[in-house]
Amino acid sequence: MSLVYPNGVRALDGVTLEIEKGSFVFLIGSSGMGKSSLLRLLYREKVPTQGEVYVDGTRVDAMRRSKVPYLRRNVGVVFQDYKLLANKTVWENVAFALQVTGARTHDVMRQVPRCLDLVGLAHKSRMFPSELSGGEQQRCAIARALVNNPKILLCDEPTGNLDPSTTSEIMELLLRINLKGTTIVVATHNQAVVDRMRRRVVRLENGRIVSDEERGYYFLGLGQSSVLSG
Amino acid sequence: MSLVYPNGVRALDGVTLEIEKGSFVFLIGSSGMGKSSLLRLLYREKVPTQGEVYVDGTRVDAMRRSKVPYLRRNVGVVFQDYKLLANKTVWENVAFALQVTGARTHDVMRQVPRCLDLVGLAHKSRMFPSELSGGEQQRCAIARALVNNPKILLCDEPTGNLDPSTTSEIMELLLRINLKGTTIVVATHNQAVVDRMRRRVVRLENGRIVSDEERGYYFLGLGQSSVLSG
Amino acid sequence: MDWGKVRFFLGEVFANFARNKGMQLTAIATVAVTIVMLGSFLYARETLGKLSAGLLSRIEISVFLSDRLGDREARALVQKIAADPRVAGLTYVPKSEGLRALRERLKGQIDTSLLTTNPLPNAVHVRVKNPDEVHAVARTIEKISGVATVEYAQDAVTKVLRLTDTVAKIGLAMILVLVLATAVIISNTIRLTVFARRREIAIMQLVGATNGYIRGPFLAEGLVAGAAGAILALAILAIARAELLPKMIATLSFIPFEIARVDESHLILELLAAGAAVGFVGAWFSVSRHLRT
Amino acid sequence: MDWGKVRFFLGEVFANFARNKGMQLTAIATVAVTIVMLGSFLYARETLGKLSAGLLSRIEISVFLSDRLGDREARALVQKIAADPRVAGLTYVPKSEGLRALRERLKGQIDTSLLTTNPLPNAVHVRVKNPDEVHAVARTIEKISGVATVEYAQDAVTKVLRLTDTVAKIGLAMILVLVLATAVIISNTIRLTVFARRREIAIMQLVGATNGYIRGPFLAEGLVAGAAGAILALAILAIARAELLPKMIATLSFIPFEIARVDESHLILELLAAGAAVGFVGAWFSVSRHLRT
Ligand SMILES: Nc1ncnc2c1ncn2[C@@H]1O[C@H](COP(=O)(O)OP(=O)(O)OP(=O)(O)O)[C@@H](O)[C@H]1O
Ligand SMILES: Nc1ncnc2c1ncn2[C@@H]1O[C@H](COP(=O)(O)OP(=O)(O)OP(=O)(O)O)[C@@H](O)[C@H]1O
Ligand SMILES: [Mg+2]
Ligand SMILES: [Mg+2]
Repeated sequence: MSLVYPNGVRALDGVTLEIEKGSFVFLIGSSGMGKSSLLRLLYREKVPTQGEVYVDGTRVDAMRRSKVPYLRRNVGVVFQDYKLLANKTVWENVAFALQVTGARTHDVMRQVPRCLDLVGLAHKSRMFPSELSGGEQQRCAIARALVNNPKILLCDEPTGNLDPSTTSEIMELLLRINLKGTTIVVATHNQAVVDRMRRRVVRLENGRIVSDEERGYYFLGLGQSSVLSG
Repeated sequence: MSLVYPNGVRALDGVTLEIEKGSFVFLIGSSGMGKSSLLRLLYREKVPTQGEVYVDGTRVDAMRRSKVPYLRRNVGVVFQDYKLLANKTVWENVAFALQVTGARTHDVMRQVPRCLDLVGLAHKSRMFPSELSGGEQQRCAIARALVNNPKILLCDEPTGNLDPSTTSEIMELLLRINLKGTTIVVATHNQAVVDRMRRRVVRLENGRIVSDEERGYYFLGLGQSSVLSG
Repeated sequence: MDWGKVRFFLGEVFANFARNKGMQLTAIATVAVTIVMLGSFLYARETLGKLSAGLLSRIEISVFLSDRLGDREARALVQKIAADPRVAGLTYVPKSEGLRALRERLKGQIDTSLLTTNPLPNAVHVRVKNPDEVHAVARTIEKISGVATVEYAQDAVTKVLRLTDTVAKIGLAMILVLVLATAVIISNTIRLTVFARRREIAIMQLVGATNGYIRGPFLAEGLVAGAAGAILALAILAIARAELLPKMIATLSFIPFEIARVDESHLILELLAAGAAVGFVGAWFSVSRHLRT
Repeated sequence: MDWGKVRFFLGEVFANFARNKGMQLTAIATVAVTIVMLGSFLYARETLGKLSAGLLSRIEISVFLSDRLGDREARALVQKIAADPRVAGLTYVPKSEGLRALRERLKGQIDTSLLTTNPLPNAVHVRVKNPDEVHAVARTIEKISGVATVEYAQDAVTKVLRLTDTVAKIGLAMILVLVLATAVIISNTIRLTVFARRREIAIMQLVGATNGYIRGPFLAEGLVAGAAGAILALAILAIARAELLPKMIATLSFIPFEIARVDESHLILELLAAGAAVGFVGAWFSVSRHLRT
């Protein structure tokens, strides 16, 4: 499938990709190569200009508008720019994703603190996003994506503002969630993370898939990177 | 000096730090430890609740409000959340930082393309921030911070959304600028960058400086990190 | 029923309000000002209507009885006229009294001592309930046997009626303009408050909220802002009325001021409902516009 | 002078406008509606003022001359009255003509053949320019030798004057309310548009823009939005006037309609200036509020 933005940018160009249920996939490629754009197709923020997108057996691009919210409830997304609601506290931001599904208040009261705890933000639950550091906002976004136990989790650069040890914790968390059966797609630039996890790595370049390895590294065919030891 | 946010969070607690003219300093520490807060004091987004801040010989915290813009023109800042003007194109965003200084149109027309070129965004100069990828927005923010040749450059996580090779390029760019005499402070989580550059590293933990090494690594006393090879 | 959800919804509305205080208060102030304007105009119009009705009700039909009628017959005729349901009241002026009045009227203009015989007939001065019916009543009375002539300011009545009618039409037109303006202003204001929060709406959509779910709090807020503005406006109007009305009545004491009887309860309800409804509908359309993209 | 900067500034204003089209058009519409309201009210008030002045100018003072005056002396006296600058016009009615008129008036009421001698004096009916001066003119004329009595609807004049006065006061009060409301609405609208862009303002500050520099484009936009709204409003008013006025004049043809002579050019300028000024001042305050933090 392809995606051409209204301003004529060809963000994705003839991409064909199949992601198995329950798998863990890294999406890499340098800046502006189409990683976020690819993810956007999956939760239908964008519709491909050409081609078809299937998620969980449903054709997403031809979906009726009124069905879209239900798709999105099954797809947790950690946005690259967080997209937190500025008018809601951390707690409310996370709770919101659960409340929209019609969850019972009882469940909300139990799930939200659990998720905040997982990302280490429990003590900041009453703060507004503007009162958080960059990394804390990012973790809040992660908690929100997790809270309703989605079948699919899309993470767009989920650790860009996190220190290495918090990054490890988050990646371990994702691994645990993946083991419980959630499909996870992570778009990232973090070489260390990719290299350590050794999972499927899909590499995008100018909107095309240039490689797709089952147990890949960040740099093609390298164990430890050349940049690091430059 | 200390900084207590109105909601009672003690972001900085008795920090004393001197940065020499023309030096290159990394500010590290895990998420929420006070790196951004420290930088905010330097361009007077915040005023310390206690203590004094001097920049270039001027006492910043006691500065008259009307003088603040002139301080900020000498201090280029790459914000952690970019802070691009959504209503202006890339070109206009970068040009704005120059125009506010009263620069002549002639200079604007020369400087802006040069800076966009340096960060590799020249071909996107007519796009709006919302039409850029995360990394492109970040590079736009860097270009804006550079454009008026500030004496001091504060970069808050300037490479969080950039791939390793673009990161190297940006760091090299910063190095070149530093060699021309600009003081540079970079707050970052990027272990590879810190370890490769071997510059002064100031480590913050819970608002306090816990170490300050002249040629430091990201992890105390380690050449290559333990996390990487986990 | 999950009361937690209800509490959550109300909490949502309340929190949004508190967290956008400046904006919401601005919106409420605008609504209030608009409704004060509309309200004071409606009030002025109603008052003027009553006023002109009061002035018109003073128009009299002078009925002159035939000289052949005896006193008894004359009184019977008066009874008959009084029985007409359109007649508000009448005064019987026997010829002797009429002469006295005429003398009074002409004093200084003519030498009244020259009026030695009484040239006047017996007369009845009739007031009608509804000024529109003056013509009709006059024509009915004319046909009663024993009535010699019927006189009234035919021309003046026609003119005044036409004037009142035109003024009423202009008033109605102005009110339509005002109501329309109120609606536009309030809904534009709400639209601007929604516009300032368009990013929020987009995020809510991305997190899986249905359009209905997103709309809810905005509609409630629009409703509350509209209603709050209206209540504020009504309070201002009530105070203004309490302050100004006595002064006005004092100044215009010679006019049959039925101002106190303007029925306000329905006006209050209407303005309140209008404020709330426009806020609600304005919010609906504004949010929908942002939901579509 | 760096023309690039001027171009930049104008480009800035224009681009901001284009990129916030929805919001700016909403603001302009609100301004337009508000000013249409204000304008039509001002117009209605001015028209009513002229109307009541027209009606009042028909009030006459009847001056009855002493019977001792000869025809020549009477005419001299008339000249004297006419020379008074406050007098708009007068009619001389010799006693013979007066009797004819009286006979006409009393026909049907009294047997006019009984009026054999002429009881009437020579009379002059005087119209004054300014109804306020009726009393004063009457008193002046009274003192002229040769004048027997002066009569006019003293009571009516007082009442009507008091009524006009009150109505004018109410009108003025309403206009003050409206002007205030217009100012509040327009500035609130501008405030909301600024509020929607508060993040931008904060960023500009962080990048080193002085407050004046940030304010510039916002002020220009406020000015343009206010002026554009006012122009739109004036166009609507002009169309409405062209459409409705002829109809109204036709209906009210019996009234001395001086409506056509309402001087509009100053009204237009005032409304335009008011719109632009309020937009400007509103933008000033709203931006300043955000600049302080
Ligand atoms: N909304 C948009 N409208 C137009 N062009 C867009 C839009 N979003 C992204 N693009 C363009 O599409 C291309 C791919 O963008 P995308 O966000 O997918 O990159 P990315 O791989 O996520 O990059 P990064 O690592 O920097 O986040 C870029 O060239 C970008 O400029
Ligand atoms: N505006 C604010 N109001 C209140 N508290 C704040 C505000 N900004 C930051 N904080 C708090 O101050 C502490 C330090 O924040 P700071 O942004 O300096 O962290 P940081 O070191 O930059 O972290 P990160 O690496 O995640 O960006 C955090 O606990 C944060 O929650
Ligand atoms: Mg991206
Ligand atoms: Mg930070």
